[in-house]
Amino acid sequence: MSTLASKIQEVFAEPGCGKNQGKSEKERKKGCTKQLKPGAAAGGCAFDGAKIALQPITDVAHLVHGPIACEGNSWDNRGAKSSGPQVYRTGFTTDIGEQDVIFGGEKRLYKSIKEIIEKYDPPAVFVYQTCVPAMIGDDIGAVCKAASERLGKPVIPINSPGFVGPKNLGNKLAGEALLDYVIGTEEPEVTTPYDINIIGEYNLAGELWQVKPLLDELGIRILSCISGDARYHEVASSHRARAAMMVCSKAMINVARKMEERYQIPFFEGSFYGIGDMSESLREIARLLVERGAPDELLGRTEALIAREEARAWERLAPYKKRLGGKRVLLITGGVKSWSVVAALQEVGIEIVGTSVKKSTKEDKERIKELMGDDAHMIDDMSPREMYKMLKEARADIMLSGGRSQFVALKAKMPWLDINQERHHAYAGYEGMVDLVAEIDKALSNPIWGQVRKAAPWDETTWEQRADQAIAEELAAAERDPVAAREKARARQICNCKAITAGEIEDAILADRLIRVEEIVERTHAGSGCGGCAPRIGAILANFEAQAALSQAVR
Amino acid sequence: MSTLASKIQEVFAEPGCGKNQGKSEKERKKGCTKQLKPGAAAGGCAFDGAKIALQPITDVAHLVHGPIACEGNSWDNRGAKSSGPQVYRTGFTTDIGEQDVIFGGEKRLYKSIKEIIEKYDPPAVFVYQTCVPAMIGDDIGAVCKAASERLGKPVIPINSPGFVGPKNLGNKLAGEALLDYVIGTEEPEVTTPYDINIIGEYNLAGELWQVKPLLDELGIRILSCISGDARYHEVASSHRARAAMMVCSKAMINVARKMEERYQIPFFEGSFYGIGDMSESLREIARLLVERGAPDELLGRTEALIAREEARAWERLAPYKKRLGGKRVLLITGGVKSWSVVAALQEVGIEIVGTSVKKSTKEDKERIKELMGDDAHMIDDMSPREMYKMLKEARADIMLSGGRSQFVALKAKMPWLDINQERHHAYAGYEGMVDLVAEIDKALSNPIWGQVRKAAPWDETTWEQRADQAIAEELAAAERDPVAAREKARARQICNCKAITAGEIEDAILADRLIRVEEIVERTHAGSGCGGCAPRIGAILANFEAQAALSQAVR
Amino acid sequence: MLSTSKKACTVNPLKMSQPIGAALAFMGLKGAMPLLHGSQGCTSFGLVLFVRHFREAIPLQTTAMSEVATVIGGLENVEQAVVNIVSRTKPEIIGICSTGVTETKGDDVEGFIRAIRQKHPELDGVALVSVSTPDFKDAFQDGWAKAVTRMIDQLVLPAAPDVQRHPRRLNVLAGCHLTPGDIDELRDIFESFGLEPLFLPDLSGSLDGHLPDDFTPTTLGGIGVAEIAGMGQSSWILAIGEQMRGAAELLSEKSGLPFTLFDRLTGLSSSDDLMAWLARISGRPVPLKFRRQRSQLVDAMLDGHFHFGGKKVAIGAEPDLLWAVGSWLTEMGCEIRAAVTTTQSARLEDLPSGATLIGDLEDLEGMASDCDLLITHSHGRQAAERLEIPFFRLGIPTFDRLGAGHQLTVGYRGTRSLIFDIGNLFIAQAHEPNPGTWRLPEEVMASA
Amino acid sequence: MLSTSKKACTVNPLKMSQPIGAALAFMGLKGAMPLLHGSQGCTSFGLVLFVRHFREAIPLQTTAMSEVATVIGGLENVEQAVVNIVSRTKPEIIGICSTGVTETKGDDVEGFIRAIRQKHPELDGVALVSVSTPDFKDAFQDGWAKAVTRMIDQLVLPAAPDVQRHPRRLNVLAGCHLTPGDIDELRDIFESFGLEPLFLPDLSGSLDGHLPDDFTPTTLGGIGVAEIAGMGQSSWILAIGEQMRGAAELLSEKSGLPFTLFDRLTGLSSSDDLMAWLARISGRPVPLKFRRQRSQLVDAMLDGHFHFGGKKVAIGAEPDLLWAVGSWLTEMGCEIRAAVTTTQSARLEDLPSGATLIGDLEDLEGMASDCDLLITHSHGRQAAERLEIPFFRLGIPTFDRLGAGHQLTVGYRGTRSLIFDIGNLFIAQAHEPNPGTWRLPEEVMASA
Repeated sequence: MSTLASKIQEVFAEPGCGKNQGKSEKERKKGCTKQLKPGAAAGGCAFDGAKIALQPITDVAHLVHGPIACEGNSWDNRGAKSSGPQVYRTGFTTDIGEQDVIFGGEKRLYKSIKEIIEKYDPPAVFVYQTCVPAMIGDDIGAVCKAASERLGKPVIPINSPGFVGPKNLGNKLAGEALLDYVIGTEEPEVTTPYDINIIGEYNLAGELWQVKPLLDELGIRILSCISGDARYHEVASSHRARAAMMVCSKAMINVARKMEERYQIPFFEGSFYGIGDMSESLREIARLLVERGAPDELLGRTEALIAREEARAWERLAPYKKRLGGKRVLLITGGVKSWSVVAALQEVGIEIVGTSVKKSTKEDKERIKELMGDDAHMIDDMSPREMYKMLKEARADIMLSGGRSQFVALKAKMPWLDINQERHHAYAGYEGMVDLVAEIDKALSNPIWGQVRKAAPWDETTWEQRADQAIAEELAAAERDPVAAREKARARQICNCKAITAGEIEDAILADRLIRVEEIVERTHAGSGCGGCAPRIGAILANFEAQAALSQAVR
Repeated sequence: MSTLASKIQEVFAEPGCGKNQGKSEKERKKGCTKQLKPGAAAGGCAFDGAKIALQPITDVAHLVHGPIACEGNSWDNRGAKSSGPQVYRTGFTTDIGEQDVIFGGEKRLYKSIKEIIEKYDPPAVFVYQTCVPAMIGDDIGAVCKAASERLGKPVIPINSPGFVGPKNLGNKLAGEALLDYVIGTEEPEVTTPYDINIIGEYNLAGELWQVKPLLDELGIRILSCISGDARYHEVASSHRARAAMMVCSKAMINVARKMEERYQIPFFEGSFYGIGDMSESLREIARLLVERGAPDELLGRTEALIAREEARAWERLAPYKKRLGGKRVLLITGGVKSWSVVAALQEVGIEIVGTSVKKSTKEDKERIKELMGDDAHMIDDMSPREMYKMLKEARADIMLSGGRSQFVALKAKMPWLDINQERHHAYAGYEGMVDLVAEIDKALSNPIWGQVRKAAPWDETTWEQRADQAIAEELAAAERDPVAAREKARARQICNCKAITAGEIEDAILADRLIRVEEIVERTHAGSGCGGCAPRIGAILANFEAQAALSQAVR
Repeated sequence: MLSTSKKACTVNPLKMSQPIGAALAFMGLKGAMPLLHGSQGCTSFGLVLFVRHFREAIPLQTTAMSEVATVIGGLENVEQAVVNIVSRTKPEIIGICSTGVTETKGDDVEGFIRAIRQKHPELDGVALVSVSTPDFKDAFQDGWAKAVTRMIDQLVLPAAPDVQRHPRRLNVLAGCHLTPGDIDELRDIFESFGLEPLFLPDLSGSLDGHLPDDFTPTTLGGIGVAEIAGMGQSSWILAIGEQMRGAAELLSEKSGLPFTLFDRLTGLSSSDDLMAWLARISGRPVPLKFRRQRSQLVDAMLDGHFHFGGKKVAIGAEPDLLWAVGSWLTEMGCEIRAAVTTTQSARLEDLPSGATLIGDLEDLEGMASDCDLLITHSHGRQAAERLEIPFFRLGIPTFDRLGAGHQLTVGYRGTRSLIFDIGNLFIAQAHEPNPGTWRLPEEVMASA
Repeated sequence: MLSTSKKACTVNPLKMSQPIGAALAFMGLKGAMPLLHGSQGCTSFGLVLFVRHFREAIPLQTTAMSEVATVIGGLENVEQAVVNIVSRTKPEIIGICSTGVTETKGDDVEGFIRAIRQKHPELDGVALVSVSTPDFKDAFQDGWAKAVTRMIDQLVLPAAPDVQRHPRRLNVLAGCHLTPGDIDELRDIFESFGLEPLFLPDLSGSLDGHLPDDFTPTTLGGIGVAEIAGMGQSSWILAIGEQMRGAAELLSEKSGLPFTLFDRLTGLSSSDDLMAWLARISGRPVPLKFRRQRSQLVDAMLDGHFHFGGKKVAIGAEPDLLWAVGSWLTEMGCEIRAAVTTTQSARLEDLPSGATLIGDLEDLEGMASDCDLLITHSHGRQAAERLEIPFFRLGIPTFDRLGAGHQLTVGYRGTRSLIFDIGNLFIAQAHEPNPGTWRLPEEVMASA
């Protein structure tokens, strides 16, 4: 088994991951990434994921070994901010040509590393492997080793070619590279009892800087952020931290866990999103530091700061209560972000609604979170009529989602807020929460919505009205001939991969009294392909619940 | 006689003006400004002239007392540059309304001065009188005096309403205001034997800064430039200079002469335009300073600097010789600038040609300069065919003129260079001469000329070709019926004011063997109205000369 | 609420004088020579202003009133000027605009014209239209409006009761807030509905920056005197801008036609209204290209609204331009923090703005300190520099940029291009965050 | 002279890969779904790039090749992808573009298609066009050109000898340097001559930022497969951009028509040539509006040349865009100090430039130090900041400004707007003089 393959297996078997603990060994080998479906897939590759995770190290030259597509089509389009060096925003690639494919690209790679060091003199060069050189057998590990020795600089191989899997696999492989080649290779100038690592925070839109002033005030030093606004030296000497926080879901769980294992740095999972989570994270950081020997008084100071900042935040949120009371936010997001913002949004009177779920309870919301999956690309699949119907049924006023669904939402003339990694606004910490609410308010109160939804003067009706009519007609038809309508609805294919219809799913639900999407997937195999239909399955389930509730009410 | 009227008479009688010395008293009373012709006039008014002359004083608030037209239609459109204060670029006006016209505007004027001093605290306020308040009898002198006393700042009345005459009268009235209220009212911190005044230089496009480094090097201090990049205090203490240079024709001859009279500051007339004139001006400055007691060695240093800078200039001009050799420049300019640039242009191989004069001698050029008059607005009167013919006969490659004729020249698809006060390029001193040649080169070598002169694809011919044809046809017609053509040509009205035809002028030339335009004007009265036809008279004269030359050659 | 600045001294004027507004209106007529009855400086300043804005040779003359002439009255000067202009430039029409000087004296220009006509039968073929435009009253836009009203009064032949109307002819009374490019765009729109628009005035033929085959010392292009005379026989009157209401009422009276007034044509709903009106009067469906343009505009609004929402804007312009662009900006989610204009306009009472003032650029600058954008004519450049905020040039004069005459603000396309141009200014201005962006306030730190 | 950068490492790429160029070409077809045969990342990067540039939802799919699939070959993935796309989105055509991964393995996509067709008769109504576009060869523009050539090869029906030609139909082969706005403008021009243009590809219907009445997961707008099939019956072929030569030759062969190639449509003379050609083939005079537009352009050239003359420009763009804009800039009096492009093009040998290089933005930045303007796509922003010179965004991707899809560079109007936009950048950049501007050089002072 190649190094890469074993590395991937290792990552799949990550014991730090709660999900893995419940899996059989076979399941674990299969990996936690869903299988991609040709012709129906979306989302980035493992190389993309590795680059996302490491590029925020600002003083490093990030060199992509591959044809022009991998770097040329994508460089300088991330929002990770730097407080100093800009070399991380420089696009370096070997841009291999046909000759390299035939004769191997290692020589070009070596020369490229040499040119970079001569011209830019970065503290390290990170070399990213991509599919084509992986196929032709370029050994970037060997080249990096040789370059490192001969050129006297760390040259770090990141072996995460795109075709091994999706983005989140790439995140973890990037973490492995840090663990293998970077972390622990240098020593900090000084250490303090207040040194922490923050793992999995990329400083998108400068979010780290929404949190850092609080840590500064408490005297807590970020020894290394992995990898937002980081310097190579900081990451290399991060093994001397007293504690660590792992943010942003489990993208870099392997780094946190292995650093605990190797360097005895305890860590916790936390989030900077939302007032409650932010406070909890501060508390945890303080607690871990005190556990590791920092003076007790840190705890008291932390609580005082939390109390003060929470009060300030609520005070600033208060004016929005009147404006936003009763507004409904449709949250379309995957597990990427911890949506503890929900509580804060609710506090200003915003209701969070889920896909086609009329009245969502907290439990519903939990389910929706699971339902949506990565990047929620189901939105892409929706016809505008379907989307219109969904929004209408959700009675949502605004949608929060990743950038991919932006234009679908906008074309449906729906206020929309960007919460993906290309967003321009920072939403972390107490500051970010206030900003988020302000942005929601700004989006909702923009007067263009009334204008763009108006019918053109040559149309008697808007398409929304036509959609209403079509929906009404469908309902009427269903009333006229309920059996035919029912059959038509049941015949609708829900899972395209496994060709499962709505009827089959409904039957399974009724037959086995299924109440969770996972159960349906297991029973019917719907959703076991690309997974893209999970929301649709969820919607069917929700519909059943609503009907059940309705029958109870009527009864 | 009012103060203003007597002031105007005084200016008209200015003994420093060479022309006046040859005039009868009656002629002098008439003034040296030509009478304007309704429906055929152009150019600015006396107020405009006063503002042009004084606004370059950069730290003063320039307040225009009048209706909105005077300031609102014209502010912040001059190119006089400041090395510091920007208050001179702020537009201040009383913007008088109907109520003020009925009840008088003095109160508003006083309040305006007060507001300005409170808000902007300038070292002085200059108040410009305009026509309407002059008509209703607002006494700005009295208001300024009262304001000055009560507000404790110099408030200077500039009594030069538009309707008293043209721009150049305004220049002189502005000078009178400086003499009466500003010069000699303060004292310089220190004086040196190297202190000079430069009078009549406005630092357009920063031209003073093309000259100043040379004076700096020689240790000569500009005690006051009147008024380019000046400060109020400098002008107020300018009476302590040892010598003065008066530039820019005779716009401020009264200031120079009266300062000599009152403060014994000798002056000379000089120019910064052209290599020779620049050198001559430096020599004269040095000579006057040495005469007034500066050490002799200044003369030697000045000569050394002149030698060095002339050599540097010629060296930098040399490369243009090849590119510009044989190019012909049509110079359309009045007496505003001293066109000693001619020598320098000729040095790089450029030929200077005059209006419809095929081969111009130095004498011709002198005459053309006189002919053109202020602003050369004759260009405005030309039909494009006439202009085309003129350019063609002059075989000119580029036209240098004021901004007013810009669009006429451009529409005739003729390269054009701005040499008026709105120009963006500075042409003074040795540096400026090199820049001028470079700009001519840039304009000439621009490839658009070939393109814009090409016929549109739907036209078989360009209008230039059609014009050629029409001219040829006229010639042919003249050949077929010379008598009729001759009569037609003779019947053409040259002077519209006095309704004098070409024939009458030709007859006068032949009868009395006139060789100068002035003689023709005196004899036929053509050109004694608005004076706009002087160039046309000149053209007739030139034509005669050419014919005479031709007859001689044929004989 | 529209209030007026209380200062005695105007600082950094926004306003231009009304005679040159009237003069510009005459420049939208074919073979015209505007003539300012005043001192030569009045004309010279106006000339330079227009030359620098339009980058064209500008026909504009003066009666060259001297001090003496202002005292004895200007008959002789007007006479000489008219005679000279006619003999030198052979115009179809001379538009005589009074100024402060001649209004202060009280010259009876109409009386002068009668006297001149009697004395000079050779002027019979030349229209002479005078308009009273003292500099010390009102502003540029008023001068334009008065000139247009006078043109209608003097030149339009009253429609006979049995008039044969041109079935597709549309009179368009165009306010001075429309650029030559706007007029071109509107002509294209009207013609797409099969209508034959007659613009009064029509700057698109004269000042759109095209290159004539031959020069004339008067205007070229523009609407002819004969065409104006026949406006009574059109089938519709459309007035654009509140400033045109008086002119529209008069034309309505003379022609027996009702009129429709659009107070602006910027923005989606205004453009929709125009399309609906055109479809109705022409009896034709809205052409496909406008359907696409509308949809492109809606798309641009959706893309652009992120950058407009919540932005604070300070804007200085003449009333109808302010109304058009200011209203549209609020429709895009901007907050008009401060608006300054030059003269009274009923319409402006409705502008949603923090403050709307008849005032100057000093007033505007004072209210714009925390704004994200300044919009006004080129004279705003100094204020924008001092405020260190982006600056969008709008209106006359725009002397420090190319293409002022082609700037579009009307219709779907014009609105779309405004979104791109202004939106990109906002984008270019976006501040990059830095480690100090979210620094805790001093007083908070102190309280801890 | 066109030379090639000699570095091993590309720094700050100008180039984009050819499969996404091919994919974009398919987006100019109606009911199309472009499909990249490669790893999912290939598609994801392309998708994000186009979404950010056009600000539209972009149809683009992937065969989602895994590591294992690349080893055993992609038949199954292509089959699944095609079947899935058809069942989910019902396209008229799927454009299959290979990538580096599948070209390295050597997948025989044409063979795959034959196999799939045999197995899936339900796909009979769906056109499947494949194009070989390895990432490790050529660039974006080449991918576009190859895709168009393959469309002609696969979809155009050869003209019968006795073909009945559509008398006014004009085939237009449009290079990828034309924006949707350019296509719109050209359509308007051609239609004004009474011609019926068929653009291949036609991005104007699909990516011009208009708002559809209903969404489709495939493209909307664009040229239909049936229309392409009938291109053999048109009367003329016009190719725009040197990149279209191969496609034009093939279409010429299949249709029996000669073709005319315009290597650019930017600038006065190029636009004149187009007008002359259109007048000739249509037999109609040039419409009045273009006469006015030409004269407005000439006027803009005269007004603008002061600001362009002698300016030093560095420009980075794909060959045909570089040729169009670079040639035009030299016609305006600019000096092209440095030009960088992405791939070979015969035409570029003639570009008057200090240096023309197949290279990257590091090369361009290195040569641009004393330039007055940088022109390239949005990735040039870092270089422009470091160089502290004005920056004009041109080409794909333009992700940090609105309106990229509507940027015009063709015809009289497009050239005029370029003069205004770039000229105003030059004007805004003009340096104010100060007392130190003409300070004497140190060595001169020392020598005194």
